[in-house]
Amino acid sequence: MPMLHTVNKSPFQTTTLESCLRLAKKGSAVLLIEDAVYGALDGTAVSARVAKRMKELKFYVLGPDIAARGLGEAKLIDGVTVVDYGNFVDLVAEHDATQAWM
Amino acid sequence: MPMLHTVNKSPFQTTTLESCLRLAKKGSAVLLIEDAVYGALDGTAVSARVAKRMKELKFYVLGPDIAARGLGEAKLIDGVTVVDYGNFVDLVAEHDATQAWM
Amino acid sequence: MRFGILVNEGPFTHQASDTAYQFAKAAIGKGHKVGRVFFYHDGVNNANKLSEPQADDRNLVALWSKLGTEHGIDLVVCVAAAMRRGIKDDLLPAGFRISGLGQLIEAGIASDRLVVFGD
Amino acid sequence: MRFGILVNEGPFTHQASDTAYQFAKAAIGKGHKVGRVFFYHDGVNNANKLSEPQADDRNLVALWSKLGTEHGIDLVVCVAAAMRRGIKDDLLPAGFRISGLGQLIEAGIASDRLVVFGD
Amino acid sequence: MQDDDINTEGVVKKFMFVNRRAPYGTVYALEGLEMVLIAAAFEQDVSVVFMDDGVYQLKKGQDTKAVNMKNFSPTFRALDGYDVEKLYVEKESLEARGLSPADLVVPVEVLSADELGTLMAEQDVVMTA
Amino acid sequence: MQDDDINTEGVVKKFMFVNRRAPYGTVYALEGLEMVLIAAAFEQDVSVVFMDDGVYQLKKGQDTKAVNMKNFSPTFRALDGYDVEKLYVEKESLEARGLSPADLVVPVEVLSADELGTLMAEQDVVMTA
Repeated sequence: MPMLHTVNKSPFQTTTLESCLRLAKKGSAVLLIEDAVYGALDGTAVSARVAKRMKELKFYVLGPDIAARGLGEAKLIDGVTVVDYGNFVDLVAEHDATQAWM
Repeated sequence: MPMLHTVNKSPFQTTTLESCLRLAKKGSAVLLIEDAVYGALDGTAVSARVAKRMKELKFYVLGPDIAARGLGEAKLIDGVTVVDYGNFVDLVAEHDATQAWM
Repeated sequence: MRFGILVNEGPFTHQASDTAYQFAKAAIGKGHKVGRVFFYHDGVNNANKLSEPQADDRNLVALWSKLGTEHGIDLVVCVAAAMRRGIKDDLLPAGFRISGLGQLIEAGIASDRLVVFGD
Repeated sequence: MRFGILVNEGPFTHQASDTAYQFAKAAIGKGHKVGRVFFYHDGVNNANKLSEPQADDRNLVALWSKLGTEHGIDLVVCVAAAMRRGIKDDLLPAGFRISGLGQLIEAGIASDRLVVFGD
Repeated sequence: MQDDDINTEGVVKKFMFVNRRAPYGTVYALEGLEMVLIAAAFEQDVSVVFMDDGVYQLKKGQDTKAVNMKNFSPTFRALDGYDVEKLYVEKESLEARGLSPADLVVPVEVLSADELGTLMAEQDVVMTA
Repeated sequence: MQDDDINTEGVVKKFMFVNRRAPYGTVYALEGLEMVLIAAAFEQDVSVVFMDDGVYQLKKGQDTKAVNMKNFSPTFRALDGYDVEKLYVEKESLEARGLSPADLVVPVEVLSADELGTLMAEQDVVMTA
């Protein structure tokens, strides 16, 4: 399987997510963790960044980080899958390599 | 004198400079230090951020940080003043308060 | 599967150490082997046993130490990064050791997957 | 004029401690008084005397200690932030002391200017 | 050594605490809140600003069990008891995140960037974390 | 305790080191370079990427005297001696900063984001700092 990219920075504050999405190849997966989970929310000024690559990349978001930030009930961008730490491990195992965008 | 704003983040990587420039009032000063000195360079994708507020704000950039990053010969945006640590102290003393944008 | 983990930030200031810990625990829970956790940059500050968070907060230093000793994880602190930051042998909790950056590269070679957590 | 300085990051990882040090030195050189430097967040790591950078690198812990003792600057490490990060009295270099966050607010009140350095 | 040659008794300054960071990803939000509480104990004229990702600190419904961290958002509701009543949120930051004041754990005053800039320029001390 | 139950002798993996940070503002650039040197000593197949502000690490003419820090940019010129020959710079990052390869301390291969992404996807281990 192709790469897993993890991103941990808020897309409102840094250009980290943009850099990841500029380089990530079709078919790879992007897991939003820590402050990057804000990038999974629908209806924000940056939602389009994730939405526009939804057809080419598979997007995941870490549920524990979503819950911690009070976003448990928030509407996510269509197609984003919520995962837990165990699924995070599975994603790393299923992909050939992992790259951390920080 | 009005406020002195210091900014220490690269405008290519974070939105810190944008936030500072959104809030800084006409007549105040902005000092670019550390990785924010890249914001003082002419001819980059982000030069316009500083240039467009040049008439309302006074811009300074820390010379030691410019030199460290190999920008001693680089062309700065017209109107940006290069200062040293002593001038940094003077700027803090001359303004009523200092706010650090990080 | 064998995992290697790189932790680039100290406890509390950045979530990196928390996330890495949760990842390591989950990997072990799923029957994987976590061979080595390498602490680099400010990550070396995870190996300061004097750390004493408030009673209602998690103690990351103790958590790593316990996880490492219980599951035979090699917890390695980079010597060069540790020297700079004043992390010496006397400060190390059980299960941690100080060694060279070569241990990180070796973990990259020996592990099926290397996962990086930082700022 | 009387300056207070707040340092929010540790040595080496972020330039904040370097810039704050250069600022303090320049202020003293211009005849100003630096009353207090307060170390908060990871800034408390500037007070670990075990820090031992390479011979050709600057030693920020030693530089702060020297500047503080030579110019009577009150170098205060936040107790709550220090507890979390394992910075205890035994680790403090000369000129540093551990105290409460109130010392920062007091510096804000007593100083003509308070300047913040962080990440 | 102690910097006690200045009598600060009875002096009240305008202290502004500017929060620009999301909670939990870094400790700045939590340790920033501790600064606010102490400033209030010193009976200073305290304003607290939430802008950029700092507005997320006030988001309702935080549940930190699964990340094993302390949920400190209830403390914002206790600020009132410490006489910290000036809580400001930047309108532009709120809107960019699709949030409204109803999403926040405490009542706040929403100010435009322009208004907030004016308030900032009136402060004696601006603390950032 | 030691993780020595795996024989790594003779195993060569593709290691990529991705540098996205400016020098001096943080230590990541310097400590990242130390990782590259060790990987080379282990005779791995090492690629080093400079993108985003990481391209500034290679800027010519660095003079760190006034900031009292160590100028580590000459070390990039020594990488060749460690058999680290695959240095890549992202075209988009370079152009956004108004830089050209002539501004850099070492010869590099300039790749587009698309090409760099392809190279990244071929790696066994990707290290970031």
